[in-house]
Amino acid sequence: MGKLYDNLLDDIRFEEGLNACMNCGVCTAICPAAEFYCYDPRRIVDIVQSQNDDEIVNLLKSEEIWYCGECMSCKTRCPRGNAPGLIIMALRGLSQELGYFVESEKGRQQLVIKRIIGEWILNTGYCLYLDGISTAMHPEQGPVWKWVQENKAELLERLGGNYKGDGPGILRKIPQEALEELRRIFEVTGGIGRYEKIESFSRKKAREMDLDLDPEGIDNEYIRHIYTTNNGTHNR
Amino acid sequence: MKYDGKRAIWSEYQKEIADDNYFYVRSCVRQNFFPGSEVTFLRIMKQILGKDIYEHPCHTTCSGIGYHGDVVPVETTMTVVARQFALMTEAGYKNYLPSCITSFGLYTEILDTWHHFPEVEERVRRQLKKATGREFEIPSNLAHASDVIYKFRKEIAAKARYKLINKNTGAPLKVVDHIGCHYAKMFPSKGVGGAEYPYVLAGMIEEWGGEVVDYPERRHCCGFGFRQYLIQANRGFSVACSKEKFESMKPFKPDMIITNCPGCPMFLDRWQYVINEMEGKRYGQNGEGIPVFTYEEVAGLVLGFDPWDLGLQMHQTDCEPILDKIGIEYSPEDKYNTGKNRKKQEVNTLIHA
Amino acid sequence: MEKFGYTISKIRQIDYEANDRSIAEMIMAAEPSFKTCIECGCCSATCTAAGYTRFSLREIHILIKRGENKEIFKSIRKCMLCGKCTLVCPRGVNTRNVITLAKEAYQKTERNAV
Amino acid sequence: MPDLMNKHVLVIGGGVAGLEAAGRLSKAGIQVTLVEMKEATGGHVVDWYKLFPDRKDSMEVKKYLDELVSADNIHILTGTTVSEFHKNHSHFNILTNKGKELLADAVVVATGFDLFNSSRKEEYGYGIYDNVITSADLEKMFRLGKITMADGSVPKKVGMVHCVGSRDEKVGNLYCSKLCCVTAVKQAIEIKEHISDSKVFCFYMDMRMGGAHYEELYREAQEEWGVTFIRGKVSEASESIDHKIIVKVEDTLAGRPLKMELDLLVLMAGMEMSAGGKSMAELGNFKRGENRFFESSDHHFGSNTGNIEGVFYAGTCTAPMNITETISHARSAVAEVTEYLKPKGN
Repeated sequence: MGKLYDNLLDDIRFEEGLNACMNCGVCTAICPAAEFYCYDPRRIVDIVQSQNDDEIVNLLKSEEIWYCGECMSCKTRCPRGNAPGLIIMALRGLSQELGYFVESEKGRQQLVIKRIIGEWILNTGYCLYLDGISTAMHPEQGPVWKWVQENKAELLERLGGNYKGDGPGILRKIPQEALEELRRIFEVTGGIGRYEKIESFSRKKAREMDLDLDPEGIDNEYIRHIYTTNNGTHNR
Repeated sequence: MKYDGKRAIWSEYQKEIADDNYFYVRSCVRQNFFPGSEVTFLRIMKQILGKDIYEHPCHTTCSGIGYHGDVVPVETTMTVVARQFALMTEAGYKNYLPSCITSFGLYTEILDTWHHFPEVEERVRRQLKKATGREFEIPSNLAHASDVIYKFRKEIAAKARYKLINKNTGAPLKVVDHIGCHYAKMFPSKGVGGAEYPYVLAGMIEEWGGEVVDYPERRHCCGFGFRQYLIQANRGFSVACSKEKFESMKPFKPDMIITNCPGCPMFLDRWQYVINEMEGKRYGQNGEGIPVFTYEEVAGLVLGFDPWDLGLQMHQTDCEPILDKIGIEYSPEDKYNTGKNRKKQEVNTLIHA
Repeated sequence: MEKFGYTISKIRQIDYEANDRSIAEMIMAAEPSFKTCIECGCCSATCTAAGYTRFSLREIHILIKRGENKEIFKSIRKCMLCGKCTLVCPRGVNTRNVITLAKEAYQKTERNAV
Repeated sequence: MPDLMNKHVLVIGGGVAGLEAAGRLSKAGIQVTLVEMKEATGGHVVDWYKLFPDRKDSMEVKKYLDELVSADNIHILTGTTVSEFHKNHSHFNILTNKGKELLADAVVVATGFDLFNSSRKEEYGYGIYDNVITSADLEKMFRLGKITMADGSVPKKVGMVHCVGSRDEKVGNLYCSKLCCVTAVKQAIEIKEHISDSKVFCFYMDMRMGGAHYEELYREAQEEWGVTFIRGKVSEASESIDHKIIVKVEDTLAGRPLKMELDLLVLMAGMEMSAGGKSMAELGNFKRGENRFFESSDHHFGSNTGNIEGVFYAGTCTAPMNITETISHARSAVAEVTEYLKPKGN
């Protein structure tokens, strides 16, 4: 048994998600990612269950572990009760812990998710936060969203929200004590550690790629690069 | 298609849904993109149904999008969830009611994990105590907000002002239901009607006068896929998934789409605009688009709430064609009237694009 | 693309209805043993070309039958027609001839394209 | 064998195993009572049209069995089930649903199997989509000589889904039903015989052709009938607006998902412990194994005996079997019974 396989076994989702796969392909048949990406969850499960560390390292560095959309359609159907989606989540976690994620175009994108969603969670208490969802970053949100952004305070009041207000309600200001509790939970349970790993491995990679990762936040060369780059080989 | 076959399956998936005293937990996506829906939900619960429903000001995100974006570790998310349970326990509630499907799926998954691995639950309890000093009890009932609307669909129908019926022809509207993936795909027994033929929205449609339209890609994900939408470089996948659904439902000529997941209606709404922009392709009758609604919005509409109180002005794909079809009264001038900003505004929706 | 920064992904499922299987039918008629392949992989295992490049005779059998012609034309060049595959096949499939026929079909397609 | 003439054996179940056992017991001079819950004997075999691998008409098997049980020392009680079952020392007291009391020296349990209820594989839409049928439904069409879709038209593209209710934790059946692969191949050929310009596809996980002449039949299906075999478990079926069935499967040997539109989808329903067997297990405290079939005392040399002395198992109440195996198993049960009934100490 390989060492990396042992690492995966530490992940509770791995234990829940893998029981002797028989390669029937029911997961790939229903997988939205397999429809549009060069992706085959069946093959990934088969590689993982081989327990071969070299092959697992290749996976951790690969593009393919980042194609899954975690819809979990695979779990509904597997005749052996496996959840390839959970196995993918365990692989992604390990890839970030060990720094392999920066070796793939899709993996490098984790820094954007950390810097946007990850920071919103800690700083606002929300996974998504209105002020940051710009039409520049999200042109597909369209003209109506542009209008929403321009009139957000009045609109939320008109609809009965509590934008940045005290007490309960929509998009209320989450009290500082609550945010501090959230941060302590992240410290105690390894959330902050994960964030730091994503940062430090990415910083190293940015230097290697000769892309600027300053200033902090998302307005820099490396972030713009990983947010928009698609080499076009993912669905061929 | 044989309706009785579905009925037989529905009867096998009856989940327990608490009938009062709920601890309500908000959805990040809903609050940002469909604030009117959560407001409407609470209005229905309190004013129409007279239920006790409590929202704790200190509750936060469940961290679900971070978890499924793979930047937040499972241990962290489990402990964030434990904190939400602690707030519920402290407030004296036992019936946990999330507004979000990602959250609902996450709570279901975590409770299942704790059930099978009690040592994990013990560890999370220690972590929560250490980080916040809080303790929690496991909810005695976990239901998604759409489950509750489903449960009271008949009461809503009894008080309805409109039906999902074409007022000119008297024919029921053809309604496509789209269920959030994490509602029942992971744990079919936790969803009304199970994973393959969910009944949670179909039950509402039927009760409120509409006709449920089944189509081949009904079960397909909208394409959000967390990182697949969050990163611009991946969005080609995201839009392709929704497009596949539109193409598949097209021959059935649906009048509208109803959803129970916070994000799906936003994507199904916006991607129609993008597909038109990119490929000049429009869906729906006369190319007007297929209006996409949350179940709260549809409940509000049949109850006769003002469409602009529901927040339908935030849709990119116009909802007016269906309002006209049902015969719902509304003021076109008021659409973009925000109260303070009373000047008439022009905003390019799908029809005008 | 300019406005949004991406294009709508194309589906990569095997679309059985859309695919042209006339080459498969031609090969089955000219080399009936082709029909009896059970995808055991003996041919790929013994294949010299497979030892050096990403080339799978077993997969080619399937791809021909599904009408994935572009894929086939890309890879059959790698076959050197040594015929070891035919020696080891438990069903007696003349894989060498299958590839020869596929190559002929390819040349015909090329000529028609010109 | 005069010493067996006073012995009485109860056979529970009038399918292939039960009839074969009853007939062989009677030949050994034993008094036999056979109870069958249905109004007619024959079991599942009469629901099938032609049998694999030699395409014998199932009625010939029925005829053979009927002749076998025509002797005077066999009493067949149809429409009869066991409602009480007690063992007292070396004999059994049985009460039937019709109030008849029976006394037996030994019991042969031949309660057979039930076909898996295919509507439980919800994602295949049996009972919902008009053109999804089971292997059993298809046999009925063969008997009538006409294969049709729900609207009466002739299907030109037919898919056969292997392993429906077998090898599937989702429905609680971990085992292989063993006969569905060869049934699919047999039925694929028959479809081609009926509709020569049709295309037939078998969606399989593994082709388990372990029986005399099975592999040859598989090869015939490929070589002579042009049946297409696609290795992958069908993930879901759905219905298009014109009532075609759309299946999603991974063509695992090509390593890519595949989508296909079919006129008719046939589900190869697996075998499960029968409801009758389950109720007998409760009445008689018969032990059952993890697949819910009766547990034999030994896999190799005790497949006809279980945990109750004097009770013998015959046929598919212990595991999926084909007709050849069922008949052999019933005969070996009879050998066990006669051995058991022989006066001891001689």
